[in-house]
Amino acid sequence: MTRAPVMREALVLGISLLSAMAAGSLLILALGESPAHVYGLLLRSTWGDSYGVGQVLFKSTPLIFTGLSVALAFRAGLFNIGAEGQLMLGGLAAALVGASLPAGAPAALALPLVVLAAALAGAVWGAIPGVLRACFGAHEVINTIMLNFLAAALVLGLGHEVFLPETTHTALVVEGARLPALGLAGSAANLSFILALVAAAAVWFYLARARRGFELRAVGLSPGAAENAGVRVRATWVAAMATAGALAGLVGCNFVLGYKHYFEEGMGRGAGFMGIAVALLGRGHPLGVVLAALLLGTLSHGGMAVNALVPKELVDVLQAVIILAVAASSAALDRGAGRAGQ
Amino acid sequence: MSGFLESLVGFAFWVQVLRISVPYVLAALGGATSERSGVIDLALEGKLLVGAFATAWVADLSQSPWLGALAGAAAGALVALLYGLLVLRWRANQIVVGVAINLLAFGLTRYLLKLAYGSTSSSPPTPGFEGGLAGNPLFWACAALVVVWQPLFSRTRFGLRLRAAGEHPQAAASVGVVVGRVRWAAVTLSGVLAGLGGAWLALDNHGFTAEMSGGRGYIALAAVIMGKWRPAAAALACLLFGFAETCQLHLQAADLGLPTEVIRSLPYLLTMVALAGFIGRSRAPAALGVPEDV
Amino acid sequence: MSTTDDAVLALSGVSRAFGAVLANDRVDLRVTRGHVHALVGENGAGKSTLMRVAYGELRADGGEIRLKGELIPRERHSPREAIRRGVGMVHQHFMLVPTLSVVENVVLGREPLRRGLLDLAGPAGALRELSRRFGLEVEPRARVEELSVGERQRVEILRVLWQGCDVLILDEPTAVLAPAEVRRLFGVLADMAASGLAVVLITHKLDEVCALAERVTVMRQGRVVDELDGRVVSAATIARAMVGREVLLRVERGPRGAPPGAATLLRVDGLRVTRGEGTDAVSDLSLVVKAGEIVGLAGVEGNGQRELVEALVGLRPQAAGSISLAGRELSRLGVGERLAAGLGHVPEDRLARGLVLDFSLEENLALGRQGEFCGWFGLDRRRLRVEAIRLLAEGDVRPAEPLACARALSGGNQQKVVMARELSRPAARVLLCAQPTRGVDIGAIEHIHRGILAARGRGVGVLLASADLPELLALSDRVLVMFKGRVAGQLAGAELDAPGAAERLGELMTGAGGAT
Amino acid sequence: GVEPDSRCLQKLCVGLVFDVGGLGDKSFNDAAYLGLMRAQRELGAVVRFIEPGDGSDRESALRELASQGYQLVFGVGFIYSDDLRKLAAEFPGTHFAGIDFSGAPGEPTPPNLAGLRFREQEGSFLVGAIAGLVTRSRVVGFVGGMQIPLIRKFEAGYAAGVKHVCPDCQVLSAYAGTDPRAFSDPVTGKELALTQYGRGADVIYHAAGKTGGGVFNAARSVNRWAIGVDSDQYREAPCCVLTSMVKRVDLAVLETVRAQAAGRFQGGVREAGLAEGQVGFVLDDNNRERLSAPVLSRVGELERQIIQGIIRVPGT
Ligand SMILES: Nc1ncnc2c1ncn2[C@@H]1O[C@H](COP(=O)(O)OP(=O)(O)OP(=O)(O)O)[C@@H](O)[C@H]1O
Ligand SMILES: Nc1ncnc2c1ncn2[C@@H]1O[C@H](COP(=O)(O)OP(=O)(O)OP(=O)(O)O)[C@@H](O)[C@H]1O
Ligand SMILES: [Mg+2]
Ligand SMILES: [Mg+2]
Repeated sequence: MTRAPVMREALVLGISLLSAMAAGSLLILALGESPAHVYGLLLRSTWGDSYGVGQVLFKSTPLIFTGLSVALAFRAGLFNIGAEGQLMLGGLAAALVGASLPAGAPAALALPLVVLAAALAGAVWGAIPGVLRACFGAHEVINTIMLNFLAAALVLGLGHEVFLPETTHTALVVEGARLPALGLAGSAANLSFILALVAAAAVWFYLARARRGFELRAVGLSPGAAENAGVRVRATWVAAMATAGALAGLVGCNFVLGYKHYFEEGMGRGAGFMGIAVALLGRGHPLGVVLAALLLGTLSHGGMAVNALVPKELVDVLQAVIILAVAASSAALDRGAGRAGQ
Repeated sequence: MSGFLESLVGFAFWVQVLRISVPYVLAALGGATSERSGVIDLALEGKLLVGAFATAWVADLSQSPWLGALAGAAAGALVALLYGLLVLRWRANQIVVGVAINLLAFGLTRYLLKLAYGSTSSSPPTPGFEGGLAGNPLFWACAALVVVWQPLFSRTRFGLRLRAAGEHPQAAASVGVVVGRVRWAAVTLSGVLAGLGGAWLALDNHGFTAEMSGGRGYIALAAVIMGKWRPAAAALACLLFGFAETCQLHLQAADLGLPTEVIRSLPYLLTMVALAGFIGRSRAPAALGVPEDV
Repeated sequence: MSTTDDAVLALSGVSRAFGAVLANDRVDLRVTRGHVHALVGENGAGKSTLMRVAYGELRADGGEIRLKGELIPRERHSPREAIRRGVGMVHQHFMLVPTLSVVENVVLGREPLRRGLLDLAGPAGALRELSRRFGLEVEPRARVEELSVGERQRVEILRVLWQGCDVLILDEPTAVLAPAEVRRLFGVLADMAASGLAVVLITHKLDEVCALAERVTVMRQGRVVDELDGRVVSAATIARAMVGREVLLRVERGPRGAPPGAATLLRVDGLRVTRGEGTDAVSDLSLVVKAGEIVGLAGVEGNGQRELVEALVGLRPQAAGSISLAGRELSRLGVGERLAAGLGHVPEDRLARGLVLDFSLEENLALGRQGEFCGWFGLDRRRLRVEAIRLLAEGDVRPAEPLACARALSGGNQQKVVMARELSRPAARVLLCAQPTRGVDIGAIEHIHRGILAARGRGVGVLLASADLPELLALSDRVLVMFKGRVAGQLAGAELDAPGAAERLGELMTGAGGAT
Repeated sequence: GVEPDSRCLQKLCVGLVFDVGGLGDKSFNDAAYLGLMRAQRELGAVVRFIEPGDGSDRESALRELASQGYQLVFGVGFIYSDDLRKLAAEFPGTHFAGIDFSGAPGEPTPPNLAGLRFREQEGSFLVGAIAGLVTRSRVVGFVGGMQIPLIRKFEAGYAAGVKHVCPDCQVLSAYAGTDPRAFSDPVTGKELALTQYGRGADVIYHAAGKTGGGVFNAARSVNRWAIGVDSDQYREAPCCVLTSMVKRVDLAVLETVRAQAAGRFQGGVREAGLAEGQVGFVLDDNNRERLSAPVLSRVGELERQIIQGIIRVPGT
């Protein structure tokens, strides 16, 4: 996955974008609009000014985290369909801890605490399917999906206790627990984006250089050989799922710590599933994940800008088409490379 | 609580269990078929949704529930065709494509709803089958399918090849079974069955509502796994889910003072507990998710 | 119908490439009725590919395939077509669906129907009949996953017989069989050839070739390099033709027996290992391995050798007993800790246990030693590269390319990578070696044997489990025979050099040795 | 980038951002849409609508409209409250209005922000009273969508209405789920309603969005009463809709645009209920014979008492 030549990756991306644009054009034409106009508007409203750029970064941040989460689990041979639930609980935990701190808590103390809370809550939720897999051989795909449902119920159940009256959000976190905005023309982009980049770098180091990362990759490719090499396979599964959960939990930073300063029911919904797309689009490589997240972030913010011309369902369709196209073209090209490269 | 126990012995309660279970059962039979042939079937949710939309649309146009159900099955098959093209022909990752197809179905049905009816929420009321459960041909079709599906696996040529394709495709191929063809058939069957499940949703509800599948495809897949990939057992697991859901409905009405969130979560908890062991470790078809190799 | 050709299977100019690898390069082969035709060559020479092309499983890139004189268009060829025309194939890796019954496996692809449903009763009867006739006992209703390797082999052959065939291709059928089973199989093959079938036999065991085959085709690097007459040719001649140089079929070794005063390294006492269902795979087993000693472990497959080795490494839990290495108790330790304590393990299943096929060679060489290459800034890639290059050269791995993907190597070279890694562990004091040369060509075998003996020379204790009796006799200082989970007997020192030692081992393996 | 819309220099430009359900929900969002379209027709306003993709789009959608020079911008749904506050401070020259704005009446807000609230509980109280008067079995039902404070408001008003006229009536209530899917699951809605009918309920009120479609289906199949919500839902099940609790979002929108056009836009949180004629229940030719004269007179009296403040309807 990682050593594949850049050219091939570019080709995959090109094919996918073209097919998504073609499908999109058909749908746009069906509505009687001009594809060129819509795409032009989409680009101008995203990368055309600093506010647009900021919004793209803001939208990409959760996708980087969930993309990394899915990619990391995937390297351990596990499918994390549960980022959706993990990020909800991460956000809620960050908000609750952040709101319960004393008002004057210094940032140096408060920030690490809330970020840790987000990661920890996600990690716990992620570790559950890991443990079920390790101890009972229960498949993590179904379990993570079930845990998404359960997380929604849990958030709402807790919500009755902790949401402010007449709202579906919690109290504000204290000043010290807030992440500053990046200052891009009032956009919502905040320091979480930098945090996401740091996370991507850390994941890269972990996978490419760290001993545990080496072991994790071995487990993902061949549990039998890894076990024979003294790697504790089950522990690695649990650790991988917990780490993936922690990464997803960090999504809370973007919304709770960097933007609204409270947790709101529905926060980050959809980012978990998009994370699968991001990981795939980014070919499991942290740098690829960042780029893919930026692409989908662009689509997500741009979709709103062109909403006057086309309904928002169109963006959902386009995203799905991109994923399908990437999945198909990367598989086809991998196969081609597999044949030629031996 | 006593009210709840009363309803438990009532006839209506069990009719409700059956009615709730029908779409699960149809989807699960499809899922079992696809998965036994070695193809993961996360796209059940999308097939249910598209099937439901097509059913409502055609039933509305033709004013015939029969044609609607037919269209639902055909639409399910169409989605399966796309799925097959991606994962069988082009060997794309089955889990990723499954999730993406669900996203696609979600967006596309809303988009089409808007095109056809100018609404993102629901279609106008459409005809359905009348006369309750006993008069519903889809229910009887579902019951009949449950009966014949197990022997289809164990006693027919197709079933034998299906199992071989899912366990050891190279072995099947080496004796002349065209694994690709078997998997195409299985995937298409799954599309038809899940499409019928969607038809049930639309007809029973007399119309299509955006996102009306409501996660039922995922539950059906969980039932397949709980049933250890055997159709009869999977159908039984669906009934269990139907039972849990019915209990949940009645428990809410009985007002136990339990938070609804807890009651609502019963089926999901049940799935996890079941997967974790009380059904024993279930072994997936060995080649599940592995693309056929030349 | 111009041909006077009596070849039932004739390939001419067949080529097949995998990417850049030309697995078959304009190969000609003629197989005639009534003979056993051997196909030999190093690992990766292209034998399996050639036969899979003939069987229609792989499409040739060029050349002609004729069955019974009739030209089969390349693009129309398929296993179905081959079976229809009387070609049967027993694959190198069993092609049986483990969860299906024997009879289901046999009929798969050509299922007889009765009233639209599968008819299994008819074929089951036919199988019983065939079993009796050819002496291939197996229960048609049993599930294949419950069968022993030998029985599975029989199922494969029964299937071909049930289908009815004129050409029978067997790809390394004896690699996993015990000597008695091999003898019985060869008896069947000889009968079949005598009754007019053509039999193609791929094998690495050259004495088998000499015993059975009338014609020998030698392949090297995708080409046919020689055609020999099996009735007169010697194993050494075949080996030379295969490898292109002289091969020592027997390695030099010092006198048998552990060096005097050698310390006991591995001590196993009262070990009990259970299978999943609770039956004992190993019961109350004790043994010792001393420094500089090679202890052979013989036994028919399924008598607990595999479980014993796995339990020693820690891959399988032990139910009772103790394992100690140089006085240190290992029972409670995990695999990683046992490796660190000085165990090395060459696993029987190199594809599933020995290698991560999608890792590069250098990463594979670091497996189990990952801790050694990790510093403050993570994996030290440069040091790893240097070490890998050294090990690949020492291990005679081809290609000696640290970044090559392990999957791309031939079986023999994959095994050399595993050997190189296990022999290179700085702390290794005892090497557990399971089936180190199974399916490996003679060139590689020579190298692997040298490696094992060199380790012995350095004072490493070796436990060598092998189904290949000549190998055990050649290398071991002592041979233990396992039967039903226990040590049924042992041969040591001069006993191993005595004529008839192999027969004696064979008796012990079947439980006829009168264990003491 | 966002360029100002040149039309807004001469004409009245009004923008509106929908709640997540989006346009075509046959309820709340559609009502707002109708109100604004009427404003376009009657007042010649330039209008623009945006459907946000997810929660974090809300603010940027409002911002987009404001920075294009729209003079009046609506956010539909309580969920917009915080975003509106923030943008009102950031764009002091633009007027904002929030439907279902959260915050107490009279609570200080920027002068360019109007919070429009409805006392749904008052309308719910009345339909509750109707249910309590119509029921023969003395069991009535309530089906909610997702269990959030807003929906509880409906439930509380309804239950109070029932109890007020029929203290020993039993109110069964149930929710369809715990995530937003609960507003679009008619299958579960139908089963919930059938369960309540099965336990003897003969009137069911729903506040469940699209899930309510299932309630009407259930009503049809057992031929009992159902009560619609937000807009007149008679046509969902002509056999069985007793009445609907209506909430005139369209009127609220239209009136705010009128005020803007006339230059008398006023900030601050306002609540409209029965007194203002912005909530109520449907009484027309379709259902007149379903509500007997004694029922109507009793309900009319209750309505007066609520308007006069004699009855205080609980909101939770
Ligand atoms: N959308 C609709 N438009 C017009 N009439 C309808 C509609 N839906 C149902 N009906 C009529 O209402 C009656 C009962 O409907 P329905 O089919 O739901 O009953 P059912 O099948 O007995 O109930 P169920 O399947 O829920 O047990 C039927 O006579 C049917 O014709
Ligand atoms: N499916 C495949 N994809 C890529 N390369 C392959 C494939 N099958 C075989 N090869 C390559 O083709 C060459 C010939 O392989 P083949 O299996 O025919 O050798 P063989 O003579 O049977 O060896 P062995 O004695 O190890 O069985 C080898 O280099 C092998 O790596
Ligand atoms: Mg009906
Ligand atoms: Mg071979």
